[in-house]
Formats: sequence, C-alpha cells, structure tokens
Amino acid sequence: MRRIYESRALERSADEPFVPSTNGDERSPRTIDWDAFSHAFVPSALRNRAISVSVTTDRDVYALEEPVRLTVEFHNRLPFPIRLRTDSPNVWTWSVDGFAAASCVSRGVPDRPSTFSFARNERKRFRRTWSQRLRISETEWEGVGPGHYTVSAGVSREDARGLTDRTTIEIRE
Amino acid sequence: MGVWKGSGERVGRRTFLGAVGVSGAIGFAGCLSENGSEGGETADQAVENSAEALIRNGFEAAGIDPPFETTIYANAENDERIRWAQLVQYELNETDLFDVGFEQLEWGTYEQLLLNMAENEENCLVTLDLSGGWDPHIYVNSLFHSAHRAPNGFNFNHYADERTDELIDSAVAESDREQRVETYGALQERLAQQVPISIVRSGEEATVYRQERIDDWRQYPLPGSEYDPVYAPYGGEFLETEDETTELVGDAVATVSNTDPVRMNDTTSNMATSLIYEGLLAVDFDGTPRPLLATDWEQLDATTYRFDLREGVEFHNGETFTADHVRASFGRYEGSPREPDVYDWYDGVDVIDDTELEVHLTGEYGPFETSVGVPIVPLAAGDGEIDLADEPVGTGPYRFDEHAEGEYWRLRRFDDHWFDGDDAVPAQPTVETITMRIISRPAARRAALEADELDLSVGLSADDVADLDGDPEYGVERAATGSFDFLIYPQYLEPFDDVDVRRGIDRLLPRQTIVEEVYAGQGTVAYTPIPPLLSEFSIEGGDPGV
Amino acid sequence: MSIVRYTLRRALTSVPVLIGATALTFGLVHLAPGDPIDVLVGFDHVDPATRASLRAEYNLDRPLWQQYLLWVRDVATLEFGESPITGRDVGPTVAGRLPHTIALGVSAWLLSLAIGIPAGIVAAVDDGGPADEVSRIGALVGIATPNFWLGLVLLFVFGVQLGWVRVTPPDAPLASLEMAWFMVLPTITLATALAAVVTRLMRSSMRRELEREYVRGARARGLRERTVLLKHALRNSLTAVVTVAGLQIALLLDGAVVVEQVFSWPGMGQLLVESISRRDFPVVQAVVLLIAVATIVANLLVDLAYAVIDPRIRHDR
Amino acid sequence: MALLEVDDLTVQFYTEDGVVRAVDGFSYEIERGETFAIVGESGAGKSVASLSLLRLIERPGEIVDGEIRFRGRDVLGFSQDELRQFRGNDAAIAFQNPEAMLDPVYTVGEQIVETMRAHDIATGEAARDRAISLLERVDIADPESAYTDYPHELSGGMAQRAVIATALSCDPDLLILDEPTTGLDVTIQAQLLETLTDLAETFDTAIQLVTHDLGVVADCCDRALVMYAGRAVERAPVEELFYDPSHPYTAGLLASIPRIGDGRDRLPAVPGSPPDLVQVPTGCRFHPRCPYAEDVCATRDPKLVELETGNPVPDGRRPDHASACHEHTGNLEGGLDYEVRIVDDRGNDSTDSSGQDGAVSDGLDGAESDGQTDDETAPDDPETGGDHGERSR
Repeated sequence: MRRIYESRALERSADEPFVPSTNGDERSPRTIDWDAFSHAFVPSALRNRAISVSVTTDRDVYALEEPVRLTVEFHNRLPFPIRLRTDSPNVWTWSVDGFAAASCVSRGVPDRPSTFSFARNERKRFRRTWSQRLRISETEWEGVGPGHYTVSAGVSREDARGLTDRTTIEIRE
Repeated sequence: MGVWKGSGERVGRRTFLGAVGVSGAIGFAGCLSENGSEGGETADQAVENSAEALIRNGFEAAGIDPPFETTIYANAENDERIRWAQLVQYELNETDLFDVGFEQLEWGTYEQLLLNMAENEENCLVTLDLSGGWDPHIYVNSLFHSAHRAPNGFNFNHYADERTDELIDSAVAESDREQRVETYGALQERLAQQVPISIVRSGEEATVYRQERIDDWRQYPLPGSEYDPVYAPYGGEFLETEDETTELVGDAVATVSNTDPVRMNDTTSNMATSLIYEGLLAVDFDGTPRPLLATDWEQLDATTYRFDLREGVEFHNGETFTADHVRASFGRYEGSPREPDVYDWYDGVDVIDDTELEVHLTGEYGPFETSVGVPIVPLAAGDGEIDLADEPVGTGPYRFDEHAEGEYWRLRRFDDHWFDGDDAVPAQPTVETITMRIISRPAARRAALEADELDLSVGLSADDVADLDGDPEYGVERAATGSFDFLIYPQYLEPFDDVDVRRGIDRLLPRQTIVEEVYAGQGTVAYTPIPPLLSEFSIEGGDPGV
Repeated sequence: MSIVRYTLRRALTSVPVLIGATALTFGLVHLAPGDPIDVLVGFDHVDPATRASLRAEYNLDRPLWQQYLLWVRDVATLEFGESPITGRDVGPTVAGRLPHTIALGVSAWLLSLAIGIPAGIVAAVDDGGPADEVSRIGALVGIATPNFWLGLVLLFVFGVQLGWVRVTPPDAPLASLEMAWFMVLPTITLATALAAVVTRLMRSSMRRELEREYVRGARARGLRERTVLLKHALRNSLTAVVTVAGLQIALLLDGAVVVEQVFSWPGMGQLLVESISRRDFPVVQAVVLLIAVATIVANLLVDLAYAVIDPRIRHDR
Repeated sequence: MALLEVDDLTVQFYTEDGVVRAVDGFSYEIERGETFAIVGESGAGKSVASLSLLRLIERPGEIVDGEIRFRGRDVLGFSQDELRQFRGNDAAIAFQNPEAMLDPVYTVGEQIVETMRAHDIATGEAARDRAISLLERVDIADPESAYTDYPHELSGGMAQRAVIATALSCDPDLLILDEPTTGLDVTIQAQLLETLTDLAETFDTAIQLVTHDLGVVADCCDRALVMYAGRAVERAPVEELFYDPSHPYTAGLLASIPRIGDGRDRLPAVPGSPPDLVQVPTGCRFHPRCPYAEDVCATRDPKLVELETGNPVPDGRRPDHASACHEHTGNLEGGLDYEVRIVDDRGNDSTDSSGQDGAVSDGLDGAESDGQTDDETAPDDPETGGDHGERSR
C-alpha cells in the first residue's frame, strides 16, 4: 500500500496512509479552480500546444542487457494551469518500437477518458527502466538483440499529435 | 461661495476619449483680448495657429524648449470631469508644445492638492467646478481676490492683481446696481486678459418628472431650492399634480445631514428645508428679490435698510413672528460655522416695533438683497428649547414631518401658513406631503423614477437626462444654473506665469466638445466667471461663440 | 478545560487586538487628508477665532494621542459624542442604521450558507461530475460578478422592467412583510459572491474530509452514505466553512457599502460612505470601531464554534 | 464452502506516474473461525487486498478483475444497500492507523452505538451497555470513561482496542485487522494478540491478519500467505511456513525477525527494497533481490504451484503449501541453498534442515506470549542484484 503513495503522483500526509489525493485536483483550497477555468476557457488546440513532451535516454548506445534508463518529461509552457483530456486513466505511455511498455500484452487498463493536469509552468518528469526485454506473453519475456530501437512516449490520446516524442537508441553486442 | 461641488459620485462609465475634433467656437476671451489681429478670421486653424503662436511666444520669453511637461488632474469620483480633463490633455498634446500627463486622485487627496498647489509650487493643471448664487460677488471674490488665497479661500493659484482686487472690492461695496454692472463688466474684461483660470462651461440644473403625475414643472436655477416650485408664492409658482393624490415623491442625492441654518453645510439639507424656512426676502426664479416675511423694504442710507414685517405669520411651533425673531435669527450666526452668511455685512438690528425694523450694515454692501433672506427661526431655537438640527421649525408652507435616516425626508403641508392666495397661487399648496427619498446612486435614481417610485428626480446624470428627454412619459425641465467648470493654471510657475501661454491654452480648450460629448449637451460653453444666469452682470449673454 | 474557561481565555486574547484596532482606525481616520472644520465652514472666509473655537469644541486642537485617549475614554462609556457635521449624537445615529445592516447582512449570510453548503456538498460528492462542473461554473460566475453590477441588473429587471419588487425601500417598519419582500434583491446581490465562496470552500473542505480515513472507516462500519456524508464528513468540514463564514461578517459589511447604495438601503455602509465624504470623523470612527468589534466578536464566535464542532480544540489548549 | 473466497483479485491505481497494480491476481480462502495472515513488506499491497474485501478502494483505485465470495455470495456484485449491510455486520475491518479510523469529533461510544444502530443490533440503553461491555471485552481498563472519550484522548493501544471493539460490535464473521500491532510497544502488542486469540475463539470469528511482522503470525495464526509486489509468493500453514519456507523471500523475511539477546534490532535479511509497482521487474518479481536468481528468473514469471505436486493452484482453496518459485517448477538449476536453524529458549542450536527439503522435527515454539520467535533463517549468500536501501520498517 505504502508504495503506491510513494510514487510521486499521489501525495499523502504522514498520518493518513490511505488518503489518496486525486490527481491534480484541489491542490489548494483556492476559491477559483484555475485548472478547471483553463479547461473551460482555453481552446483545446492551444492546450495541446502548451504541453511539450520529451523522451531522453541516459545514453545513445547500450551494451546488450544493459538497462536503458529513460526519462519522459511533460512541460506546461504556459503560465496558467492546463488540463488535458486523455483516452485512458493511464494518462501517458511509453513504448519501444511501438510496443507499449515494451510488452505485447495489454495491461488491462479500462478504456475511459481521464485528465492529465498541469500547474502553471509545471514540469512532470517520469523515469522508466527498460531491461531490454520484451514481454511476449503473460508469463514470458524475451531479450532483444543488437540493433536500433525507437523509444517513444506520449499522452494517451488518439489525436496526440504534438503530444508525443521519440528517440532512437542503439544496442550493440 | 456657498456650494462646493467637489465630489460627484458617478462611477462605471467609460472615460471618454473618442474622436476629438477641434473646438468649434473661437474663444470668446480671444475676442475680448486687445490682441485682435486675427479678429476677422473664424477658421479653426487660425484659432489654433494663433493659440500656438501665443504659447510659443511665452515659451521663448521663459526660455523653455517645447514640449513642456505637466500633468492635468481630475478627481476620481467625477466621471465627467475626468473625461473633459482628458480632452484638454489630448488637445494640448496635439500641439506638440506640451507633454501633458493625466492623473486622477481620490477627493480627499485632490482637495489637498488644490488647496496647497501654490504653496507647494505644483506643476499641475487642475480641473474643478464651483457653484454660486444670485450675486456676482460670490463668483469672483473667493476665486480671484488676493485676500482669499488657498487654503483659506478658493484663490488656488494665488493669483494677485491689484486692479482685480480693487474692482472686486469696489463692486461689493456698491449698492447702486448700474454702477455694479459697470464694475463687474470691467472686472470680467480684466480677468479675460489675465486668464488666471479658464472657464470652460456653465452648468445647468435639470429635473425629470413623470408626465402622468406632474403637468408642468418650473426649475429653480440654483441648487438648494429644487423643491420650491411645489409652492413658491414669492415667485408665483405652485405645483398642480395630475391626479387627486396629494403626495409628491422625489429624490435627494444624499442624506440630510444638518438642518440648523447656522450649521448647514450641504445642498441636500438646504433643499430639504427650503420649504420650511422663510427669510425676509426671497429671490424669485429670475433672480429678482421679492418680499417674503418682509412686506416692504427700503434703503435708508448706504448702510441702513428698513423692513416692514408681515403680520399674522405663525411658526410651525406656534410662535408668532415678530421683529425679535429677525434679530435673534441673525444673532445666532455669530461664532457659528456659517457666520459669514450674515456677519460679512451685518452690524445690528434696531427693532422699531413688532412689525418694523432697521438693519445696520458694517459697510455698503452690494449683494445685500440677495443675502438678507436667511432663515428666520423661532425664539425657542435660540433658547435651546428646540434643536433645529433635529427638527427644523420655520414659517414656511411645509413643516417637517418625518425623517428616516438615510431613507427619506418628509414634509407635510403647514395649514396655518400666512399666504392668502392671489391670482397665480392658491392659498394652500395642492400637495399635502413631500417625500424626498435618499438615493445616493444615480443609476438607482433613474431606476426608481422608471419604476414609478418617484414622481420626479432632481439628481439624474446628464446622460440619463438626455436619454429621458425624448420619452413622452417624462417631462424634462432645464435651467441654466450658477455653476461653472474651470481649469486652474499654476500661474506661479514658468511658463504659466506668462499670460500669453495661459491665453493660448485657453483658446485651445475644446469647450463645445466638452459640452456636447461629455455633458450630453447639458450646459453651455463659458468664458467668464459670472454665469449667464445673472444676465444683467454677465457679459456673455446671448450667443458668445460667434 | 471547560468550555466556559476556554471562552473566557479566548475572549481575553481579543483585548489587545481591540486596542490595536481602535488605535489604528483612529490614526487612519485622522491621517486622511482634509480638515473637518473646512467641511463644517464650507471653506468660507471664516474668522480664524471662530475656526479655533470650533476646533477646540471638537478637541481637534489637541495632539493626536490626546484625542485618541479622550475618544477611548468616551467610547469606553459608550459615549460617542456629537457629530460636528450633523450636530446629532453619534451613538443613536449609528444605532439607527445598525438594524438595517444586520437584517441585510444576516439574511445574506444565511442565504449564502443555505446555497453554498448544499451546493458544496453536492459538488464534493459528485467530484468531477456534471453537478460539480455546474457548481464550479456557477461559483466562478458568482465570484466574478461585481455586486454593484449585479444589483443594478436585478434592480432594472425585477424592479423596473417586471415591477415585481420596489426599487427603493418601502415606508414600512424593518420587521414587515413589505420590507422582507424588498430585501430579496439586495440579499441576493450581497449573498451571491459569498455563496460562491462558501460553495468552493465547502467543496474543497468536504473533498478533503471525504478522503480522510475516518470516512472510509465509517463506510467500513456499514453506515449509510447519508450518515457518512452529513454526520461525519460534513461536521468535520464545517470548521473550515465556519472560519470563512465568520470572517465573512467583515466581508459582508464591505459588500454592504456598495449594495446599500445601489438599493438605497439606509444601513451602516451608506452611513460610512456619507460620513467619509463629509469627513464626519466621530461617525466614521464609531462605524469603523463597530466593524472592528464585529470582526473580533465574529472571530471569537468562530473559535468557540470550533470548540463545539471539534472536541480536539477544547482539549488541546 | 469457505467463509471467504478470493479469486484472482486484481486492484489497480491510476497515478500520473503510471498504473500501479497493487494486487495482481490474488487468490486465497478463509475458513470459518480461522486466523489467516497476509504477510509482506510495506508496499506489497497487503492493505489494498484487505480494503478490497469490503470494496473500500476509492479513486484513483479500482478492482479491475477477480471475484470475492463471502459465504458464497458475490461481494463485487452487491448493491449499495447489500454492501452497506455486509460491511461491519458480516465483515468488519480495523485499519492500520486506528486513531484515524474513528471520526475525531464523536466519542468512541457514540461511534460504537452508531455502528450497532446502523445494523439494527441494538439501540438506546441496550446499545450503550453493549458498547461498554465490548470495550471491557477488549481489555480496556475503564470502559465507562473510554465510552465518553474522544478518539484523540486514547493512547495508541487503547485506540486499537476501541477500534476492534467497534469492529466486533455487530458480531462479524470475519474480522480484518490491518497491522494491529504496529506502533505499539512490545508488551501491549502481546496483550493485544492475546485478547485477539481469545476473542476469535469466543466469538468464532475468522480473522484476516495483515502484518509485516512474522512474529505476530507465529503467535496466533493458522495459515499465512506471503505477498510480494502485489503477488502471493508462498502460502502455507504457519508451521510449514516457519519450518519449511519454500520461497527465498519468505526465508528472507524469517531471517529478519528480531531475536531475544540479539543486539541487532532488525536484520536487513532481504537486501534491497520492494520494486516500484508502476514498473515491476520482468520475470519473477523478486529476482533482482534474490540471491539464487538465475537467467530464467528474469524472463519467466513462476506460477504459484503446489509443492507436493508441482501443479498450479489458481483457486488456492485447500490448506496446501504452495510457492511461486522456479525451484518448484523444476526450472532452477542451482536450487535454493539456505538452511533453517531452530533455536530453543535455552540457546541450543541445532541444524535441522537444509534446502527446500528440510523438515522440522521440533514443535513450533513460536506461540509464546512474548511475541518472540526463535527461528532464524539466514541466506547463505546474501549477495543480490538490488540496491541495499534501508527499509522503513
């Protein structure tokens, strides 16, 4: 249990281990919910453009079986809060060569819209480690061979144009 | 100078800074000036060129390179004033001779700026309006006499001119009317040459009433007597209401704060009591002194006037009016806040008998007849038996009925009023009660009028008056009044110490635009301090623009 | 600690605040530009001796600190003196306006709570749903609407156009049906922004409580959802609302200044504006003092309400 | 039919950092009157598993898969009203932080009575009397005064007892206790466990005890399930778990139990820290920390299999001994190389078993009231692939 709340998106107060604060909502008891305000009044084209996405890896070339550490960063470039609609509660995804989370197996996340909220000028940085293995079934993984791989990340949306980024790495023998 | 119309209360309208044309009229002051070289020209361009040439001359004399930086001020509460100040700012900046900034201040701060501008040598142009009464002395004395420098008078820019002082002094100490007219003519010419301040517009009072209730309304030109038309035997006026109801409901723009004549300090209180109190004389709607509590009077010598008093006059508290009341009423002013109302001229009263008395003046006093009509109050007020601040008691056609603080002020017909009726006015007012609702927001006044909660409104904004003017449901009655808007120059400061600079600016003022655009056509352009209301003394009468 | 002792202790801590507030208001009023004597004599050329005697009459010739002490001495005995402008006693003048402001303030306050609390609860429970959105937008509009504008619009629509209510107060006693009916518009005007604030606050406060463990605990005990919301979460979230509701008393007086003018309501707000514009210092002081006292008392009541709502507070101190 | 059957329970939380699968395909059952333990480190998903039973998972979490049957009734299919009646009445829970579980603004007594009233157990005077007797039953010294106390006025141990009294107020068939002894000092822990064992017998209440402390498990439980990163890694009757731990993680946990006379407070017997649940390791989740990990562990996820047969046990119904390690599916080449030493009170030390085949001959000596167990399990090879981070508890 505790572990969930140690992940940076869920805040909790020390004496109340069960309190999950819902994402981005009610960060402060301000009377005007600027987050909702921007959602209501900022055109979606601008909202999409406001968020920049970047994927970086700790290096360009990796030895075989060396963990690939990638950093995904979302940055709200605007000086007011932005809330994006997403197609899934898993608000962003990363993938290797098109395999979401380096897996051929879907993670069983329901298809329902959710939101991804940013404070003004907020940067959200997430880290993932790819073990150079692809999940090929529920219980099995397979190491990949040398070659070039495209690592990408983006907001979970059908029309995520501009809300994705990619980078290429090389794995050498 | 009775009324200090400093803080208006209009909020929320956009300041006007639209298309600003060149003033349509040639400065009247220009016509008066000795420098008549461009006399025949009437083109705006010519006016402007000559104005700019004048300013340039002044700048050269002072060794100033244009543009000269200064600031024009208005107080934040008065929207119209802000707008016209900005028009002036625009006009001056257009010449490239000035770099004028604009600033608005809250009234308290603004007042301090005004009163101390000369002392502090402020580089500022200040906008203001003042209103006066029936005698020209009021309009010039406090503003221009060197003895009335601010902060104790209204001579804000400490203008000092011996000739001006002389003319003012001689006019006030002169009771011969013709002589006075001449002196004031000379004074106004002198001021037009000197331009210590520029007069921009003379004001107008307007009352809007519901046609279905009121057939016709005659506007009293001065503030403080707005409700007199309801029943003013001295002026041959009374109000006939359209239907049989005998209640009249009007508005008041502020609460009635003090109804004791010797402490009264605002127009609203004046208005609320002008049907309650009566004086020896009254000034009618055209400015002519008429008998009221005196039936007749004559000037015995330069400093003595004899009055015959009306018999059978009863106060609302039952006292019978006698000469003693006059003496006591005058005496109450001594040492009071309103002392100058009486003690500027009053020396004493000789009571000859109950119905005859002589008033002695300290010196010959021109404005005597328009000044002597202060309220005559019962002796009980002097004894402290009744407090006029709580309950005004006089001899007028209406008596005080009820006062709900901040809500309304109500008068009731005084059935024992002395007037017996004549051809023009019946013995009794038709209106039985007058209720003045206190409504401090102009927009709310209009709403109340439109919602039929008011029969008439004396306090609508110029825009609202213009708006309702075309509506057949409403009658609008306007009258030129004794108020004027003006611009004060810091004449203690270069380059404003140069008369050419002031004269040049004076010519640039967009008077016509101000009247039409800012005041929605209410009022008229003005050039001299004595308003057209005082037609005999004003040298502007007729159409001064051409 | 007993609630009585707690009350006394809490009340005692208000005394220095009160002293500070009085000194500050007194100082501010006197530091404002302008001289009341000028207003009194209308800038006429008054004999300096008369001026001086008027000054002496109202103690305006003394140093400020002496004026303050004299004033405090008078005020302590509820003697507010006489207004130099109106010549009337300040006490009755202020007292005469007080019922109007209290009536308007209390009804607006109750209305704002009556709207804000349920709306906030619904929004909190609906978190992110349509009702939440509606309340969110409603609150936004409510806060963003200037009350003088709202007042005028209501006045024109319901007073002038539809003629359902009067534009100016009727000539009726304050406690009458006509007056109550007239007060509907000013009450709505004054309550709107407050209701919006209460709604948002109630929502966020309730939201916070709903995420606390005891709420989950209450559900785990098999309580009805209504009980969970209204008995447990609501009572806990009221502390925040009580704070604001209490502080709103000062805000109400503030809003009353505008609303009272729009509706020609003869309350304290009007009196304050009038008195400031005619520099009626004793009245301004009395009104400001009253506002300060009201605020302090409101704070005191808020703290006492806390102690009633939340037992932890009365035990901790 | 068992009292409670949990089948393939999966619970997810949605965070900005990613999807946290806190409970991943969890299956077990609890028989009537049985005391069942769920053991694991902090962050393993134990509390989530417990809350799921009463459907107390709230946004941003949800139960995405699985079945929970209580006396054969589908808990996930309950209507709101059925759910409300089920909670507190059939199954009651005491949270990890007892003081926070009670509403701070009502007295303990009010809340106990409220619970009983909600389930029509008792009202008025009767409810009050019953509440006081419950407080007495959970060994609160002055029940009358505790009744009128507010939660914050109680000490940690008292609060825990009050919460248990509240939970027992409607005679539930299942009592879920989440870390009941955390934060209590040793003596009070022991007293509380004694009280619990006693109550379970008296009321014939089944208990699901969630703890990170194997000592507690040894004291009062019948069967236990070891949880790691959202998964069940070993399930066994308590004796077997202690004497024959068949998963290296269980062995590590056993090694971390503090012993009397041991100067070290807590042994970091399982080096490294539990994985971040937004991204669990490939293959066996435990492999980065496992001293016996081989290549296969990184690429294949071992199923939970019955030790005797090697067959998968998806439903997990029988009181068997199952473990999820490639050792038991025959995929591990090196085998698990650790031994279990049983140390009795007198300090005698005998090596009874070695490796996964080890059998325990001595009786389990762990049910002493001091809450200490005398077993120590130490991996021979403490070298692992994970970080050597400090754990919080």
